[in-house]
Amino acid sequence: MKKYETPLLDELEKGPFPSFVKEIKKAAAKNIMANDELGQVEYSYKTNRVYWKHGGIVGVLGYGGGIIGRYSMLPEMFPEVKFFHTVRVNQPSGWFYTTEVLRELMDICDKYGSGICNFHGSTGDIIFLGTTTENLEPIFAELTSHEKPRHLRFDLGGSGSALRTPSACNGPARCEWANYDTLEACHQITHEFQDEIHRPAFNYKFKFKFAGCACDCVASIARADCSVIGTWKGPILIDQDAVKWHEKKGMDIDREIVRMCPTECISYDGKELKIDNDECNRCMHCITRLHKALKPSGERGATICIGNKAPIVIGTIISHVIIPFMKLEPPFTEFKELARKMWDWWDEHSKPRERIGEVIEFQGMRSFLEAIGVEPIPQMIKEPRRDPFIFFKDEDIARVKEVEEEEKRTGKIIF
Amino acid sequence: MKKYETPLLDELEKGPFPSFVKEIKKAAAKNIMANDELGQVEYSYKTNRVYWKHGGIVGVLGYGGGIIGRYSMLPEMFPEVKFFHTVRVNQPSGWFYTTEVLRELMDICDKYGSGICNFHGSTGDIIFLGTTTENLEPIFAELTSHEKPRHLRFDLGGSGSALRTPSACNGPARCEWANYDTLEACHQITHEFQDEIHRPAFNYKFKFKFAGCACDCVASIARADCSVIGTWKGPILIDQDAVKWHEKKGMDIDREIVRMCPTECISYDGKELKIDNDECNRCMHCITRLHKALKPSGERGATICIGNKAPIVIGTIISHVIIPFMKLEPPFTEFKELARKMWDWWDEHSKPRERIGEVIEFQGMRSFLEAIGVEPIPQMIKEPRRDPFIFFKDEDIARVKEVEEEEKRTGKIIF
Amino acid sequence: MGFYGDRKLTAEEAKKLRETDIGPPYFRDFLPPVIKKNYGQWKEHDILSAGLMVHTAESGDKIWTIRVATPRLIATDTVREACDIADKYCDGHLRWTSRNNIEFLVSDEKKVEPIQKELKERGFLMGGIGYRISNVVHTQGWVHCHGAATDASGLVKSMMDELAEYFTTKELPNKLRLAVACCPNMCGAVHCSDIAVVAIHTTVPIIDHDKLGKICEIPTSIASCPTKAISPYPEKKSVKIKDEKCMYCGNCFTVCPAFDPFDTERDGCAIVIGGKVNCLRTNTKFARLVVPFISNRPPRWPKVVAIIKHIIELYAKHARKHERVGEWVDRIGWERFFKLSGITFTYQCIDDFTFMRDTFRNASTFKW
Amino acid sequence: MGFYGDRKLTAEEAKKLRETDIGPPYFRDFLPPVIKKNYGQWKEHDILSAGLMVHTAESGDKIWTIRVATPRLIATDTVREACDIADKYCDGHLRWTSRNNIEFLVSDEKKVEPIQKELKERGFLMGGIGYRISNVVHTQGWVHCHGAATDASGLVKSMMDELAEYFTTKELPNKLRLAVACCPNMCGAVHCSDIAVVAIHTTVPIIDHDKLGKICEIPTSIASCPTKAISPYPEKKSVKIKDEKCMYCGNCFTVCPAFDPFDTERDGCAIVIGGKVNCLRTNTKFARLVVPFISNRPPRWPKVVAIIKHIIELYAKHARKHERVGEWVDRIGWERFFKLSGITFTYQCIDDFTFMRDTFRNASTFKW
Ligand code: SRM
Ligand code: SRM
Ligand code: SRM
Ligand code: SRM
Ligand code: SF4
Ligand code: SF4
Ligand code: SF4
Ligand code: SF4
Ligand code: SF4
Ligand code: SF4
Ligand code: SF4
Ligand code: SF4
Repeated sequence: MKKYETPLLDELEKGPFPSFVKEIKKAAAKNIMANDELGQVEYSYKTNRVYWKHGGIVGVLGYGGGIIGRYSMLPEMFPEVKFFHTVRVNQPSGWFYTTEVLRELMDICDKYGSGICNFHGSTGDIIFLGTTTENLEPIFAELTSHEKPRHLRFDLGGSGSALRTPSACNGPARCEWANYDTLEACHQITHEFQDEIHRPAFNYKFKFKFAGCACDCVASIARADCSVIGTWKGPILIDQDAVKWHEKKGMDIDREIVRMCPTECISYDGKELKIDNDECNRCMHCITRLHKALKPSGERGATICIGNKAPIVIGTIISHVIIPFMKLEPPFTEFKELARKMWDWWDEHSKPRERIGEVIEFQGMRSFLEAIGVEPIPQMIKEPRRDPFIFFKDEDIARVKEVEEEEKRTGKIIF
Repeated sequence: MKKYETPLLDELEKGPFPSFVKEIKKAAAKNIMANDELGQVEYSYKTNRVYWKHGGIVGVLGYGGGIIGRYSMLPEMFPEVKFFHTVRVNQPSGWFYTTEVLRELMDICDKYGSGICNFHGSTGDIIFLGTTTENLEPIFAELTSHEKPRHLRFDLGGSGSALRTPSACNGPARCEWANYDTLEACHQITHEFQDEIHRPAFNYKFKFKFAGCACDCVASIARADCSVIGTWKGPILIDQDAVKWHEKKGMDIDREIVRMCPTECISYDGKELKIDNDECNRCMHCITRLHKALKPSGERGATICIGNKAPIVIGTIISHVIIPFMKLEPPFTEFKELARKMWDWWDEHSKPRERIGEVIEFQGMRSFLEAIGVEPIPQMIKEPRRDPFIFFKDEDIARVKEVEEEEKRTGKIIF
Repeated sequence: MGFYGDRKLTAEEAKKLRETDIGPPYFRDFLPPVIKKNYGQWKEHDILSAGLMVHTAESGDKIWTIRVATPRLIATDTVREACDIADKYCDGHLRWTSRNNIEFLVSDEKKVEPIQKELKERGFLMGGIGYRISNVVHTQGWVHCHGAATDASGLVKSMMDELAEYFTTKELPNKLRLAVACCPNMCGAVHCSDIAVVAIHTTVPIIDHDKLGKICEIPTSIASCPTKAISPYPEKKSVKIKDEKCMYCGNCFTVCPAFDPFDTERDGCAIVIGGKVNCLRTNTKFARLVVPFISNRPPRWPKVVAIIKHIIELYAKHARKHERVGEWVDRIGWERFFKLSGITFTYQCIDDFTFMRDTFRNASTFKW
Repeated sequence: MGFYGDRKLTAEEAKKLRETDIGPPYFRDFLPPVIKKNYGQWKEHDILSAGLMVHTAESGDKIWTIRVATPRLIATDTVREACDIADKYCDGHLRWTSRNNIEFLVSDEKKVEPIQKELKERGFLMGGIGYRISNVVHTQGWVHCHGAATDASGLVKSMMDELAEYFTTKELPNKLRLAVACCPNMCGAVHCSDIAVVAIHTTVPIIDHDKLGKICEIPTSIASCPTKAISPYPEKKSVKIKDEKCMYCGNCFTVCPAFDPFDTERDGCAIVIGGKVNCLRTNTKFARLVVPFISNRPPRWPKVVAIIKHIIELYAKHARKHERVGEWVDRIGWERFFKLSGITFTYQCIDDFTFMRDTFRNASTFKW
């Protein structure tokens, strides 16, 4: 195996934080692809630019996604990375593993790939970093086959203009604040939409992320076209003794809690903490800080926000409220129906490479709400429109006229 | 004179608030134009629509503005308002009058017009509401002639794609908070730019408004392309006894002042009120409420904001900071130069019917700042850009490279 | 009357007499002596009642201001009446405010009571100072403008009759600024008012193709449309409007009279709230749409008036001292405002113009 | 290795064995027994140290979590090493976090100390829990993506070496989330991070006209440009770019490889700060540009690192407890941030894309 001098990358083996260079070298010690990857990355460091190129679409039979084709621009210098595709493997909900399955995954990665992975990709997948075109089918077969008794059975994740691999915070598995079963939701929804994941039929990508509460530990609002964020409807229960406990531990309840409550609905007189639950917007600040003392109660569910996307073309969008509250319980029928309705509308109104958030902007929220059968309510917006540029449908005016007729009859104004 | 039945308008003579119908009728009693105006307005009330129409441009010789041509759509029904132009008369700074000049103005309005005025138009002018084309020159002559000894000498205001009549709050004439002489500034600047007012040569209208402090009693930031808002640079002086006086009068200093200070820079321990002047943003809240106790000190001047306009075409804009601080003292040379530079840039970069605020958006603030010779500083913005869509000029990159060279030489990072 | 008495100048005379570019008269010539003397030296002011305040100079001199409402549209004789009063009590000095009120400027304390008495007797309405409703900024309406989708003066009169006690006596948490614009050109600059009415059309303009070809330029007509609803119609040497894209702003009409957006049944008023101009405490705020459409019901627009009054009463009851309407609503949240007010939330409240993105709620944190 | 040992499957075999649409495995099969038992019944948690927390269920059961950093890019053998440890102390159970850390899930209190000891000995870095810097969300960079304007892994390593003690020990006012995106596509979704690096180009792409005609569609190429800088170039059956309109986003390249935006001298990094994802206290915030361009200086990007560290130290010193970076800066104002930090304010910080209007300051109220 060729030995590359890597003076620049060697620098990055030093220092306290774990080193990706050590990882590549560890793999390179026994894998020729990893070795040429090392060489090419060093060459990038030396010359200050990237040497991967666009390439033809590659994949496995019957799927349109899950693989990112990648080719070196310098195949003469680094022949083993002439093909260096990634395989996106759909992680289990919440990224929980047993050592058994991990070992099996690693074996496949070593056998067919470069021995390097990303744990995890930014969307959530397990990424096998680098393999050749001809290895794709074998990898796929080893991942999916149920022929032999074994632990591992994985499928590919999404890529291209498809539903992308959904992901979820660890939620009820290890967190006291989950308002719905993020993991189960993520799992069942992923299974429901296998076709949408594997066979790109959308006009652009679409992402789901499931967070159990407003902490949004899976960054759903900033990274998913559909962000499902747990919330509740009842009052916050208060254990006054525990409040004292926090105070004793050094918390300045007035500064840290009362004054930081965005709705100014908490008061504390040194004895009793009170919350005006009607005015609380459930931001979770007090609950997370007084975590031994406060907890939500009552009906549980999720707020569904739509539309996030990265900056290109029209600038970053973050998801916005579409369904203020939906119960989210297996089999998640309402949610699945919503997804289908959204996609139908999106499909009908979009051009290629337009994400759903963009299309909502282009068409206006009304068209979208009408398509999914949701009435407008003020919870959907931070504030109403400011310019007097107002569209009406004839039926809107008709409704106004009806109300006005009734007002004339009754002499009472209807607001 | 024809007598119109006005059952609908008669309704509007009732009630406690002064009635415009009474005013029209008062004029109509002796003025046939006012009488037909009454008739036409009643007809509008009856039929629910307006009956004025677009018409040819009218004006006085050598001026392109100051008159709004107006014609009735129903000249058969209301012959005396077949022509019903308005004359915009440039008010004196701060709308101060003597009874003498007012009487003379009223005489002109009666003689040539309908005997109805607007005191004042939304831009600030005295408006003679309704006259005929042939009366325009005589009105103009009576307003401007200096032939006879008399008090009145007025000129027309602006209209069309011109500088519009500037206006100012009463400022130093009757207010303790004026940071510059709004009235003098308004006066001198109006006189400086007589040509720009009377002979429309811009691509669209342009408005100045002068407010003496952040209270903005002339709504400059929301109603002028160039909003000149007084401010200061020194600390807020505190008269602690007067603070007590306010407290005794019933003010809750903590709730009403301390907690309402947007920068949280006021504290009050029941004895002494303290202000951290470095963190104060000079919002004027505390000063206006503790008006006997607090006052600004130090250098005085104004913040100059640019760009306001009404919603059409691209949506409302309110003026934004361009010059955080400018001394504003007679003869206002710096300000006048700024105005000329702005207009040159605007002229060069705009199409007809594009206000300066729109053009700043189309071109980006940089082009404008460079043209007027102002360096960018953070005071101009609420927050920096959010999308990674960044323009550079070669010189910008060159400057970065220079700094980086220096850093290499000295080993010290320059932030 | 005039310098030449009743006689109208002839064109010939006018030509000889006229002068250009003289600009407005010098305001200092019109200032009362006490103001001239204490110009820029005012120390403080006290609001003595809704219609009366006194400013005290560093020198100890004082000037009393008595403020009275006007309908803005005013007959010459009414101005003369004000002049008579000002002659009697103010040595001939008076001013108008930026909101169309008259201010009588009294230098002699002894005249303060008498002038108020006389104003009252003559039926002038004193008020508007302090934490109250002042006069309504508004525009021409059916009285004079070709573009008006409603009348302005009548609306103002109807509103203020109902709200008069907030002008003359009752206090509110802070000043409350009302405005009316009679079309989306918004000469009333209502966009930063606490509560405002903006008149709107709700039908797609009808185009007179013959007229258009004759009197308007096609590119200008096309460019006038904010939503790009207008496109060429070469067959007719005119343009056409794509109905779904038109939001009836009337700008095509402003630019070219061949467009007719008027509709006696479907012109009406929208109500926007929560704007503010100044930057005290919080920055300038835009007013936001709460009621998208109310049919014109002259002479009294009862529904418009009722809704405005309702909102003001809510504000009076719920806002904290010094909070403007927009500051109050921002604190409690728009969802809470709609609940409190019972006003129906409609699709129209959801922005669908350029800045919609920043008006959508990007958070699960709202009130039920 | 694999189910078929070392032997690679043939195409034929693969075809027989493969199955489609099976979806991911059921996560419940991978959960530790104590989690299965107490699923959804957790009561509270305690953060015991930077790398250790314990969750207690209503039942009284507990699970300890030990978190360790990874470089995300990881060799199979390192995963195996983690497996060895998990076998020894966690009954074979472990998980990854949403920020690329490994979490060892210990059910037996007695094993909590020993696993930490062993992790330390093996050189794993424990930390990232609580008010600290956790791992850096980042993307492929030169390691794998064709579009990268800088490397991501190397930048992360350089940053975190310098900031490691904020991962392992030191506390900050609140969590601090870092991210790196290697091009404006922003796969790292840096737009809502406390502090992030986004790699950018600063030259207008060069177009290979022959290639473009052959492999790309002209309308798609034109549509790809956010600023409409691309227009047809019929003479060459290609397109051209209007230089002044191009802001180097590289989207034309994403859509069509005939555009080449790369420039070894002029690719580099921008720094954005003040974003946050969650809605605690304040809504989700966008990160904002503070440093527009720093030349790539591999292997350590010293200037990028120094500026980030400088900002973090300012934050540590000035922010109130529980304030995120953006909440702190919003409270003090961006003008104050630039003054405090000494960072040069440039034209580039002033927005000139769609939403500029709402970023301009509409008030005379700012700090000197
Ligand atoms: C692998 C991954 C980065 C990583 O290192 O983790 C990635 C890699 C690529 N992304 Fe991404 N994106 C990845 C997560 C994201 C995210 C973050 C997320 O999903 O949470 C975003 C921002 C969120 C969003 O979707 O808006 C993201 C926004 C983009 C975009 C911009 C999309 C847009 O609407 O503007 C592109 C450009 C495109 O679609 O052509 C893109 C395109 C790409 C391509 C396919 C490059 C291209 O031009 O074709 C990259 C392939 C690189 C490679 O060498 O494998 N990637 N991409 C992430 C997927 C791994 C996984 O499946 O787990
Ligand atoms: C393990 C993880 C979820 C997962 O399924 O992987 C997780 C776990 C917890 N989060 Fe989180 N958060 C995790 C990513 C996030 C993210 C997403 C991200 O960083 O990209 C966010 C949003 C960040 C943002 O706003 O930019 C997030 C915002 C929070 C917050 C809100 C912090 C704040 O701004 O005030 C809390 C509340 C708290 O800290 O008390 C929280 C609280 C928690 C708690 C205390 C919840 C609990 O009771 O178990 C967990 C331990 C906290 C800790 O690490 O200090 N978690 N948390 C993620 C760990 C990532 C890592 O390796 O560091
Ligand atoms: C008279 C006045 C309303 C009033 O009753 O007070 C007025 C009346 C007209 N305005 Fe105005 N505007 C008047 C102040 C304003 C203001 C407020 C201000 O200046 O403080 C604005 C909003 C601020 C601004 O300039 O942006 C204003 C924004 C407009 C617009 C929209 C301009 C834009 O940039 O979008 C138009 C449409 C146009 O320019 O074609 C307009 C057009 C008009 C026209 C000329 C109608 C037209 O389409 O040609 C109106 C003539 C009506 C008439 O019958 O006299 N008027 N106009 C105000 C001028 C009186 C004066 O000189 O004192
Ligand atoms: C006379 C006038 C100036 C003029 O040159 O004409 C004026 C005069 C004063 N204003 Fe004003 N303001 C005048 C229009 C305005 C406007 C413009 C407008 O309404 O269109 C504003 C901005 C309104 C807005 O923000 O939407 C305005 C916002 C203020 C404020 C800030 C109120 C607040 O939001 O907290 C103060 C401070 C205060 O009230 O203590 C103020 C304070 C004052 C003081 C106390 C200043 C002083 O010491 O003399 C004056 C008497 C106040 C009063 O009426 O209660 N003045 N004031 C205007 C009277 C209009 C009227 O007839 O009612
Ligand atoms: S998002 Fe909420 S439920 Fe999910 S892990 Fe974070 S804190 Fe727990
Ligand atoms: S959850 Fe948020 S809004 Fe509700 S009481 Fe707690 S801090 Fe206040
Ligand atoms: S703007 Fe300021 S200076 Fe002018 S009148 Fe109002 S309070 Fe006085
Ligand atoms: S002027 Fe405003 S910011 Fe300054 S101390 Fe007073 S209330 Fe605070
Ligand atoms: S708002 Fe419209 S209708 Fe009213 S005066 Fe202005 S242009 Fe005319
Ligand atoms: S009314 Fe406005 S939106 Fe409709 S066509 Fe005319 S300009 Fe366009
Ligand atoms: S951010 Fe850009 S360069 Fe980096 S992985 Fe994503 S597409 Fe590739
Ligand atoms: S780099 Fe971006 S802005 Fe420049 S031409 Fe390409 S797509 Fe347009």
